[in-house]
Amino acid sequence: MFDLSLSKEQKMVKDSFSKLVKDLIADNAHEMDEAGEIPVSAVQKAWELGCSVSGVPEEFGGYGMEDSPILSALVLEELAYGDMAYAVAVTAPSLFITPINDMGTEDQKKALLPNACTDDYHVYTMAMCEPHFGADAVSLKTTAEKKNGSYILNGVKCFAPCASQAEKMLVSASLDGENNLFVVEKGAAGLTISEKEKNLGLYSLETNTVTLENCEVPADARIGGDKGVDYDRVLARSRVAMASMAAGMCRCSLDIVKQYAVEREQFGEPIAHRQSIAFMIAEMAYETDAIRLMAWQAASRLEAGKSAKREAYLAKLYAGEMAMKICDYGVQILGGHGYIREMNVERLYRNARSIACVEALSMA
Amino acid sequence: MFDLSLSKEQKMVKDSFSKLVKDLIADNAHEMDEAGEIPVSAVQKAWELGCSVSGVPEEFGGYGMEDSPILSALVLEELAYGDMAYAVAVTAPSLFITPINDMGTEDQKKALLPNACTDDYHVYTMAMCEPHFGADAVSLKTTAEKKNGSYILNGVKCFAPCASQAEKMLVSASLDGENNLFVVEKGAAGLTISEKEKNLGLYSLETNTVTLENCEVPADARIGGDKGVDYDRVLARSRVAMASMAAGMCRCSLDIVKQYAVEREQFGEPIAHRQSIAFMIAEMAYETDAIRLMAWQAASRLEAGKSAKREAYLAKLYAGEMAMKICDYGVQILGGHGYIREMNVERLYRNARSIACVEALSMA
Amino acid sequence: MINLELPDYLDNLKTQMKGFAEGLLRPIARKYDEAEHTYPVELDVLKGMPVMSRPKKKAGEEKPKKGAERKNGSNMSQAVTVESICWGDVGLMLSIPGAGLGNAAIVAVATDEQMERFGSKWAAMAITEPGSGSDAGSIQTTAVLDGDEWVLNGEKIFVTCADRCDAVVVWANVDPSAGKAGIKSFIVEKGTPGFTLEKLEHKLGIRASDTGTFFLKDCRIPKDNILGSAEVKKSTEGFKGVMKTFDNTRPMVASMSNGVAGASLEFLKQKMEEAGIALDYNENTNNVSAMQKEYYMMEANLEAMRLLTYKASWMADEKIFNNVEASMSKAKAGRAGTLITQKVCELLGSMGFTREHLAEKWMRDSKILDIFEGTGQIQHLIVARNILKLSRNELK
Amino acid sequence: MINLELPDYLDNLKTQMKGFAEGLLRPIARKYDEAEHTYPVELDVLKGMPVMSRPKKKAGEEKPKKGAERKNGSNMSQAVTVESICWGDVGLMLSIPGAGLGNAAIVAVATDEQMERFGSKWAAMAITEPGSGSDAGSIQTTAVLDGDEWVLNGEKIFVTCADRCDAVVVWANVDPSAGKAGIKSFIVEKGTPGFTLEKLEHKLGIRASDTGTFFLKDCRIPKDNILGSAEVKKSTEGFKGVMKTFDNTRPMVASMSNGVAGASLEFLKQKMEEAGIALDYNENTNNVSAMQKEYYMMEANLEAMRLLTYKASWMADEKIFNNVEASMSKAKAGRAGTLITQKVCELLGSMGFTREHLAEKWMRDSKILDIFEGTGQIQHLIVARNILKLSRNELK
Repeated sequence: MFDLSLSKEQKMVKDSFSKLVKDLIADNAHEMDEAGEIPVSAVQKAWELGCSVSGVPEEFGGYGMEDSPILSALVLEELAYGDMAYAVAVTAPSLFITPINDMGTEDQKKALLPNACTDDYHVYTMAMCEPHFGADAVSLKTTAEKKNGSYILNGVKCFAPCASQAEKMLVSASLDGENNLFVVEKGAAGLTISEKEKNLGLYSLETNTVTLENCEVPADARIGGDKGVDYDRVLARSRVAMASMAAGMCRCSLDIVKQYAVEREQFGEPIAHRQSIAFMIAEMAYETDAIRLMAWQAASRLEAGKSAKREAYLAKLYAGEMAMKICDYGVQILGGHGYIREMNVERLYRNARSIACVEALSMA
Repeated sequence: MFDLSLSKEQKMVKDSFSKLVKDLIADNAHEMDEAGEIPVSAVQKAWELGCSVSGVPEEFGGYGMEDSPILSALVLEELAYGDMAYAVAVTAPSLFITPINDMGTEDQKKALLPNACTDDYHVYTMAMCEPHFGADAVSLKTTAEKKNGSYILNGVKCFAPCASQAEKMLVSASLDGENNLFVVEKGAAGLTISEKEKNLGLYSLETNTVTLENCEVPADARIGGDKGVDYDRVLARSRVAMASMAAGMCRCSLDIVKQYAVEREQFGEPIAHRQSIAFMIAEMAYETDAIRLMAWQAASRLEAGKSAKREAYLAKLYAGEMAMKICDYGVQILGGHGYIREMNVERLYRNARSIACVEALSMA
Repeated sequence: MINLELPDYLDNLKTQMKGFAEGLLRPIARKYDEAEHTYPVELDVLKGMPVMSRPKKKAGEEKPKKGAERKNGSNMSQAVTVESICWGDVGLMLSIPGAGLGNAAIVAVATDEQMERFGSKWAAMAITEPGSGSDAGSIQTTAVLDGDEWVLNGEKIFVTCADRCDAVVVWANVDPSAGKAGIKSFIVEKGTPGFTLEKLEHKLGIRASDTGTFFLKDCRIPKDNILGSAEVKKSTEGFKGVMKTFDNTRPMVASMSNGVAGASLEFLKQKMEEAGIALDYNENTNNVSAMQKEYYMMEANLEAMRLLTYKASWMADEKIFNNVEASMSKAKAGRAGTLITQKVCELLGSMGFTREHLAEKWMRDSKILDIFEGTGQIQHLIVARNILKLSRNELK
Repeated sequence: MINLELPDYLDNLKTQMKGFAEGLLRPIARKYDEAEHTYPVELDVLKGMPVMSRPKKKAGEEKPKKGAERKNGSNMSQAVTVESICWGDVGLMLSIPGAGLGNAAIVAVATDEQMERFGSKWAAMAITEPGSGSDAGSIQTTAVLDGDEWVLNGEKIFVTCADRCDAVVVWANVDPSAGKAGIKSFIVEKGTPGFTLEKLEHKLGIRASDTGTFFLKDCRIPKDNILGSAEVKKSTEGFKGVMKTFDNTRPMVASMSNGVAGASLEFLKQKMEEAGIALDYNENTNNVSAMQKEYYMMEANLEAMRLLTYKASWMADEKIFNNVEASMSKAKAGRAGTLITQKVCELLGSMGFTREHLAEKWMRDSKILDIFEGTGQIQHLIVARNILKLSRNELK
């Protein structure tokens, strides 16, 4: 049936991440943002809750639970409610693990998953975005060329989360017009990783530009072997992740203004008594719901093994537009105070824009 | 200098049309709309104020005043403030007279203007729009082909104002990829004019579908002779007209809600005391100003003989979007009452959509 | 467990209702838009169609047969049904015999005896008065108990199905001194002396629907025709109870908007495809045509409208208090639906301004859905008061 | 006679100022965005630049030489100048020595003597307090006349140029019992005992600008440092007078927004053209690419913002009361400018999220322009009260 109630397990996982964020992140997100880094310990604590590995079979080092996009969506919303940069850093390994666990050959799973699914957090990631005008995840400029048994990768990637510390990363590239994912190892010849990129938001998250110049990878580096990956599904899972993080940010902005608007008095009354403010807050509330529901709808189809191409595409599109609008309202309602970086709405305003501008920062 | 003040003449003309509309149209627009026709006498009275002929030299039957797009913009706003259907009916002859007076050859002026510039209103018009999906005034499907001295016209036009009663009309057609205007006479062979079209709005205005099947017109039917017309200028003048009529409709909707909102009481107070209502009205006010100013800006350039391609294009685009928004607000503020056809906001809601959907219903 | 996919039986219901709407309603949509107020005889076949049936028990409460999965309740079925029918035509949907908003009110609060007496009647809803639109609490119509009868006096406007209905659920105040607390709803049957239909309104849209004005002059109805208790409580609980009707009807109006907007979008999509403009939900919107981007954004909004409506309906089925979500669904669907139908006309250009196609009609029809059963502004007010925990005096 | 074309001399002024902005400001825009609060020494050359000069006589009043056409006044020049400079960088514009909002206030109401004493000083504006943002009437800072000196006490936040200015125009109440009527503005020079800069704020944007908090503790200033009359009128005329400052500064803030939005759009246009996406203002927007349609719509909005700003400025030059139009220009420009800069980042995709380009910065900078000098909500309130003729108690 159509059901919006969480199962016991979903509730439990959601609550544990919610508590983690409350304890570790909520009060530190701004400092992390200013400092430009996330404490390793905070990442490790989330990792220990098994966010990226729970869906991996035990033989490959995971918990052997169901690979659940819905559960990931719940987790990502909770993490991003605390801070999106944190959510991306914590789940970056999902960008590597999920596609392999989902679409890799048995050999690839055996070879690649165990090292990524260890008790300690190690960085594994994906390089998907490209820096040029009109960049598009479905028409990649990065190319892969088959050459005596191996593949030669050429192209430039940007916004690759934590790439500089990654043991391995997946790189999306076009092979004879077909989009594929390839495993590239740290220090591979022809692989250059930039300094930390400077971005509009997500100050505490390291992202890097990844340059591939005739970077040669072996034949078995192509995920899914000769038939490649279901690229639409890869994008769909990453788009559900983006939408879920958007829902988390919007909920955070909403909670801040709800409190501020009833406490802040102007003209002798709380500003919440003014329809212009109150109606903005009402809109923030139902649009946040809408973003979440759209992410869940796409996740439901993925969970059922169906195509969610349309649903995930629309969910990310909607989330990209609405998250900006909602987080803009967040700053507007706080007025001058919202323009100050100490106030979390300020960070949300910058981070929210990433949903529309960037692709594949995490996987649901 | 940059100047927003009206000259004595501009003020005088504006006031006379404003008074005419107040006396003849304001209280009758709804009945005209329901009846589906405009009293000839009402059109004749406006005609006698010289709306379409003032800029035509006396030798051709006009008043010999300056051909002033700005003055036309002022007139069209006042007429549309009363009713857009009325504004179009009254100024339909401008669609014929203005391009000829502006860009016709001396012979064409001599031959065509005097009959159109008589003391009595006679219908002259233009057929510009086309009924197909993706129709575009700059990429016409209607074609003109040169054939031993004359031109053969083929194509279908729609929303031609008052075409069924027109003595003559200008038809836009593509000649070897160049957009041109051709004079087509009433009853020309190959010319078919439909019954009155049924439209979303402008119920009282007759518009017709005009079909041209191998309709042959003489060589001198091509406005501007061999060099043709400055088609961009034709479109620019018609777009200023559309934007000006939009400003008139928006001002009318604004005036209605201003009065209603302070008189209508709910929850023990006028609804104007609620920010959600009051802020909508504020927005209606400055967007109406914006539409007018953009029309005036384009008109100023046209008046100075400069190209207003960009300004007129943006003015119509903006007017098309904003007129719909403003007239939607008009209905919304009146609530259930705004949904009743007796209320003028209802008619404005329907008519406003024409600005974006239709081209060349009048000329500034 | 979270699952936002419609179960097969609801998918089938949707298909079935859409087929019915396409076969029966679409062909006559324009006819009755132009023949304003004329009763669509074609709808006779629908008499007693269970659009407005009594809610099932809470989904959970039905003991499922062994292994049988839980099913969604009647509100979800209604959301799917209403949307599909309004995809056909909302004016005609409002003209379906027995599917009046009054029926929804009866279904919501009637006793079994009243269900017995009125369940099969076509019941309209009369709340609004010349002086009270959004402010339902300020209605002036009175009901005075005289022996075994209520005596009603007042004027009611904007009554849907005014001409065709068999009975009208009339809101009246039994104790004006008690203010809102005195407001109750009564079932007044057509033909009752003193109950007269004054006029029918000419409207922007939903012209197939007969919206009218009623006068009640010393109109006497049986004592048992009151819906709910006659007792006037000190608190405004009673009034809140009456207002609760809206928690059922608002998601229904949202569903109507989903249906109209869906019809409009589908027409645009068809024209785009005929013109070779494909929709592959693939390329970045920065690299597609204006037409495609506008379409994608509108379809995303339709999904949002629909899911918010499903949420409110699902909560009702699960017996979760859905007052806020009901208003959220209507606030979003009412507004976004209107904007979608307007935008589609813009994108259709000349095809969007002619009555040769239905796009222009959908832009007129959809507008009422952001107005009746509480304007978008009222919905925002309800949502904001709830989430900000403000009284009606704090947030006016 | 109606003419909305800028006269050549204003066009030239625009070109000149844009050239200056391109040569001097753009190259250092990013540098001082990252070196937050550091004074841009490169701006020293601008000391005394007449951004904030005394308004000319009413355009009409200047006896024009025979045949010389009437010229626009100083407000129009300012609108053009401010937009062009902010096209370069708004944070740096706010850092131009002597171009503070306090200077605008001085220019607006100072006596000739005061112009003499303070005209050349860099004057910041201190209105907001922790407890009073939009509600300027509720400020708690007090000024008590003690002999030949005013004694000021209070706290001021969000003061632009707090660190760099020579003096601050401080709003204080000389008679709290009289409420708003007691509010006057005073010129407090840096270094005055009891006048301390408490801290500088880290902000979303305009980081080149040093926004700070001041404490005033028994701060004594000469009696003549009061702007306008010291008399407390029964009515709130006096306060209205102080508020009138905004009629000058609001169109100026609107101009800032026009500049930032213009810069953002121009960058997008350049990228589009490099990618071969032409803008010919010709085809129907239903037949262009999404990128083109979005661009056209944004450019149309920029024209609207600009023309509303010109209107308010022209009225000021013509000595026509422009209170409503000043708020209209800021309401529109502040909001639309923010939306444009956000949308441009969306359309730039990855180029819109990196600090390698300025688009992301413009999206941060523009946001303040819908907030300071009165939020968009306050502007709508002012406009609505005026056109609906409602008091502040009727429309709160």
